[in-house]
Amino acid sequence: MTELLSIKGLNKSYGGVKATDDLNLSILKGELHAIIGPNGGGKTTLISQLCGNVMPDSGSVHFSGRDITTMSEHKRPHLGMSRTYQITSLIRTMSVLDNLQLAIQAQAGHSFRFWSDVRRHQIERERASSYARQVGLEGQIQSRVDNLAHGEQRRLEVAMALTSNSCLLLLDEPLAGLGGQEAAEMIKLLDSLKGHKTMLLIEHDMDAVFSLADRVSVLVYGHIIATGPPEDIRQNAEVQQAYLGEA
Amino acid sequence: MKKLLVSLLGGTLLATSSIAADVKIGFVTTLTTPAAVIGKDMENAVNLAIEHLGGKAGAHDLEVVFGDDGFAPDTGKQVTDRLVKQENVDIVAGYIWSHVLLASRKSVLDAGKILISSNAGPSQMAGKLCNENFFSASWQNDQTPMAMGEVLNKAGVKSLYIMAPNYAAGKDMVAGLERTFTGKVVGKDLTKWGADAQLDFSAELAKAKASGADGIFVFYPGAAAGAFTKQYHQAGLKDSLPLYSVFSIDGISLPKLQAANFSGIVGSKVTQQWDPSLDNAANKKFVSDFKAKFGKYPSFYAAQSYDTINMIAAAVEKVDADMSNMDGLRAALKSADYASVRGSYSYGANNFPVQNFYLREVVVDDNGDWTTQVVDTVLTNHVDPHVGDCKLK
Amino acid sequence: MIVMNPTKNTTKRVAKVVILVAVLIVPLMLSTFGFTFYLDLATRLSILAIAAVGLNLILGYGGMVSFGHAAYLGIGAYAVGIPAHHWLYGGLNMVASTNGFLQIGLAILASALFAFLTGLVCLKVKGVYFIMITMAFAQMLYYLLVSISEYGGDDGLVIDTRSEFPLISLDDPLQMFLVSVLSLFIIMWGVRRIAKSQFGMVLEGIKGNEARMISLGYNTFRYKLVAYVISGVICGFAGALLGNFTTFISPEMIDWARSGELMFMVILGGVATTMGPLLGAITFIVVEEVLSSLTIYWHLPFGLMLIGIVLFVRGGLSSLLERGQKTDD
Amino acid sequence: MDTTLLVIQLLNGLQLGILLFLVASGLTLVFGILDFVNLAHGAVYMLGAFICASLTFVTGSFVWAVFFALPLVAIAGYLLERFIAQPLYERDHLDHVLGTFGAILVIDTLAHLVWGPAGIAIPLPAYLDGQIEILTEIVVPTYRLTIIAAGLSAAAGLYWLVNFTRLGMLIRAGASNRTMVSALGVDIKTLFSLVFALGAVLAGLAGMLIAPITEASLGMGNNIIITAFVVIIVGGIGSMKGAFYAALFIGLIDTLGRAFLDDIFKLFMSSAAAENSAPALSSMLIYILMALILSMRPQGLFPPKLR
Repeated sequence: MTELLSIKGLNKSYGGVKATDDLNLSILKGELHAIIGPNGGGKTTLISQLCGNVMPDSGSVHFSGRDITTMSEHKRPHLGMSRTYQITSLIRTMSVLDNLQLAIQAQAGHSFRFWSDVRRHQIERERASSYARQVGLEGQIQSRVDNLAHGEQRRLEVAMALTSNSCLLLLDEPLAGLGGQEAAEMIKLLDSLKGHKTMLLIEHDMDAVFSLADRVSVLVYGHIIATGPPEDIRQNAEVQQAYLGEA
Repeated sequence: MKKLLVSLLGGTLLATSSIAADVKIGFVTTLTTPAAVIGKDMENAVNLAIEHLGGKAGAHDLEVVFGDDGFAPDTGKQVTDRLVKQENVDIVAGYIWSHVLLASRKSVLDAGKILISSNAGPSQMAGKLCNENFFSASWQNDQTPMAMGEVLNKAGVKSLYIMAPNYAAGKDMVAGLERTFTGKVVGKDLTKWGADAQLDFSAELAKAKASGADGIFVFYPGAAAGAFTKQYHQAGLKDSLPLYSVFSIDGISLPKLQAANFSGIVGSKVTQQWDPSLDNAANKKFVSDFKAKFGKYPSFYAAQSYDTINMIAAAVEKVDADMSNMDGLRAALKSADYASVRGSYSYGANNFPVQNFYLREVVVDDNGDWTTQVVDTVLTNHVDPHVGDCKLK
Repeated sequence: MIVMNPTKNTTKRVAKVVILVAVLIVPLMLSTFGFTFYLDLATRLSILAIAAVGLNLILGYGGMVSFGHAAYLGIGAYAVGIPAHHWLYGGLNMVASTNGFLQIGLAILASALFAFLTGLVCLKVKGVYFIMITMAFAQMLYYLLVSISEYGGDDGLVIDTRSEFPLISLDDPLQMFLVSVLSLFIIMWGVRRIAKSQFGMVLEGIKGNEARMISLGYNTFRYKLVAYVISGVICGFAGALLGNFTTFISPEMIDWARSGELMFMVILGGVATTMGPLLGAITFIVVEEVLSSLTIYWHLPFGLMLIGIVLFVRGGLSSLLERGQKTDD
Repeated sequence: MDTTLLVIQLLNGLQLGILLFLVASGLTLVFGILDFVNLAHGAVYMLGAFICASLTFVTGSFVWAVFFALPLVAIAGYLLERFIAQPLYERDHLDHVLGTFGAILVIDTLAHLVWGPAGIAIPLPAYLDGQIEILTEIVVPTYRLTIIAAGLSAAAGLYWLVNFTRLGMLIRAGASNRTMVSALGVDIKTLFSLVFALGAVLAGLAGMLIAPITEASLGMGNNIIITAFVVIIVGGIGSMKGAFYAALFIGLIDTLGRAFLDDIFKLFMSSAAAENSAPALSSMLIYILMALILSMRPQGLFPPKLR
């Protein structure tokens, strides 16, 4: 398998605190790579640097062989990477369909079209609906995001990441705050995407991680202490210590 | 909503068109913002004049409609438009501020009506922009400081520091002073003016003091006068940097300065074309009735407003309230044939008064109230310097 | 989604049409009966409503609260006044003209340029910082104009001749009114189209969640900048009309208090709605006119009214008309 | 430019800066903790000046007047909070702006009705009214130094209150995390009212201190509120430290600009041109400064760490 995302010697510190400490990681095309680690381990900071929201102090990030270390955030989705947020980040005042349509349009060149009624663009409306169907929101397409249940919002997050035809999805705790039934649906959804997309999954739910991931990396204090198939990680003494220490 | 709109509009129509008089005078002044203190004085004087006239010019009813310019040129123009178009007044008068008058003049003159300034006297309107339908009941901005320039020359002031607000009249005042003052101007500050005028003059006063000038000349009308004189007093400049001012220490600011007991002001000198102590019958009646009614000395703003109404009344009487007789009206106004509180005067080619200017001193009257008193006549039958630019004959 | 009872919905649609028609017809009726002053009032109202519509594009739809939009009114007005001044008094032959097309072109160009340049700086900051920096730029322009004594400085400039167009004469109050009110209707319609377009949707998205729009791949800065320039141009055009209407311009026009008034019109009427800016302008100007003609203390009831509307009418006056109207099809 | 003048101007700048700080600190408290944009803050400043002026004539002493006026201003602040701010906390900033603008109009007009349009001059007791020679040849009005001293002690008191008292602890906690404070079982409503009243007292005090110089006048609050906003923006919203440094900085820049800009201009342009452009540029200075600072530091000089 080829390398899709390559992170080398990444560093980021806030004040004296190193959030990312000489981090090296390589994501292979087509795999679902999970990152686990104790709270405050620097997982979200890592995602932020990958998607360009935060610039690293040093090190490099390559995507499909291209150096994207300092590329602006809004340019990266066009290369084929998209993200979801740990805390749901949607346009709450707009409908499900509008959210999806915005996500679709983001990929389709510029949006400097000032005149025709965008909500009558049948082709895009139809495409947006199809993504809603894919995550089981077909009954809610006209609802404002405000009015959705939490689980539905989480699924919309994922759907918006899907619209982009991205090859890489950065998923920041998609299961956060979901109850049993909702979590199961999300896991099913992620499972169905396996093989079609490369996914970098940050997740606390160990059962989900170990059932979904092809490989797992453990991030402690901004540093990857172990990478490997799930069963190896489960056995790893260092990892257990890190977790037990935290608990 | 439409109903509301219509009823609101209807409401104003009713409210404004209920009284009918033979001659309607629009009077624009400042009734809000701190400068309203001047506008109030003028309004009082206008009402007093109407009362003295018994509400009539000869046999004809007079009515005055006041408009508030909010101390801003565009608001002033708006209210002028309303007076001309909606209230349909016959004559528009008033105007404290030069920039408000300049903004509003076209609205009145284009409508072919008479415009009378009760205070503002910008140089443009005495020169290039003079108009046969425009009359001043006050003075041209340059004149009073010109008189002060003469006073300074006589007093042997060799170097002078100047402070004035940065607007039309402020610049005219400075220019006027520089016309006659023969000494050296060692420093000049034009400070921010308008609704959020600068009132802390510490930086400027420090500069003035450091300049080592023989004296300081200021023009701060209205509320700013109180602030300025107080800071001047607190900075202890009374002896090192004597104060010479125009339009600043007057009937408006004196009661306040007296209440706060800024005794440093007593004895300071100002120039003016009018004074409460001027000895003529009209003035005596005006000053005593004004004092009786409003409990204070009238300011020069009040005196000029009182004159404005009397001047209009005399003209209206002459044309027998035929307001379409413009030639007659203009001739009557130009004759200045009425009992002015400043004594008799005449009009120059540009319809600005040709009149005397006096040196006055701040004194304490018999009742212990602070007022001013004439000590000298500085200029006699003085013609303003811009008349040459005026095309009128 | 709130589903409205269809008859009620129709009533509200009718109400909107009635308001639009009334804005056109009532002043005409009043002027025929000799109350020409109300025609002027309606002209001023229409012009300020245009500016409010322009501001609403960024404030309402884009969530960019500009506290300096009176600057564009000033730019537009000076773009009429300065050429007219030089035409009359000589100098600066390049712009000296009374040609209306040239003057309005100048107004649009200058506004666009000012919006573009200040936008480059302002749009880097957010929230209250944005509010204040837009005000700062307007204040700078204010003091700049104060210092140019050629154009009257603080005292302002009287525009002796209005813009000249073939066939129409702005000196005629009736034509001035018709030009203003028709411009208003066209611009309201145009902004409505923009708001519903793909660009408008992006703007709405940026208002709702800019971080998300960036991570979706939108260069939000560029969209905001374009909206900011369009908004400035609309206000600049309104300024050109205002200059022609008042025939007097002064730096006072771009004082922060004036920018505030524009903002209040939009908020009062209801942000991000088609009718909001117009309703706000109507309320503001009619109430101001009525109250100020009754008492010099009119700020008291006016202030109480503002407070009352904020406290008790959420979403501005147009919420009374638009609630439940905003639907996807 | 001689040193005497420079020292005097520096003192004047310091005095303006301290007054700005008193106004801005209340503004930034209310803004930072309550997330409330209070345009009417300037109206409280004006109220302070007028109440103090009236009380000066009642009590016969400016100092006693300040003493009695402060609680009255606190009450005014409380009423403002209770009837206008409180119902609007949950709304967005635009509603705050509109509501408090309405409040300005109401308060200004009421002041016009109560005190008239004239404005009131406040006499100072003799021991404040004179001059002090602070260095040889450098004489300044005593009262200006009094303002600086009073303002600095108010700032110090505020520093103590915020950093070393339980109320201050809650205020700081409230600034960073509102839900946490209410989780602590603190009555957040009362805390907010207190903060608002405190802000009002600071603004009112500033109004009282300036009144003997410029007199209490209508609209005086509207002049300072914009500058105070510039201060808190430059300093970083919610930051007390930022407000303090920015206030002094802006006070100095504004004063020195007015004092020396035309002399500087005269070095390289005609004196007529300098006289014309210097006042304009000195008025523009603080806005240019703000734009520059914001374009480099979009959160101001001292952005608070947490929100």
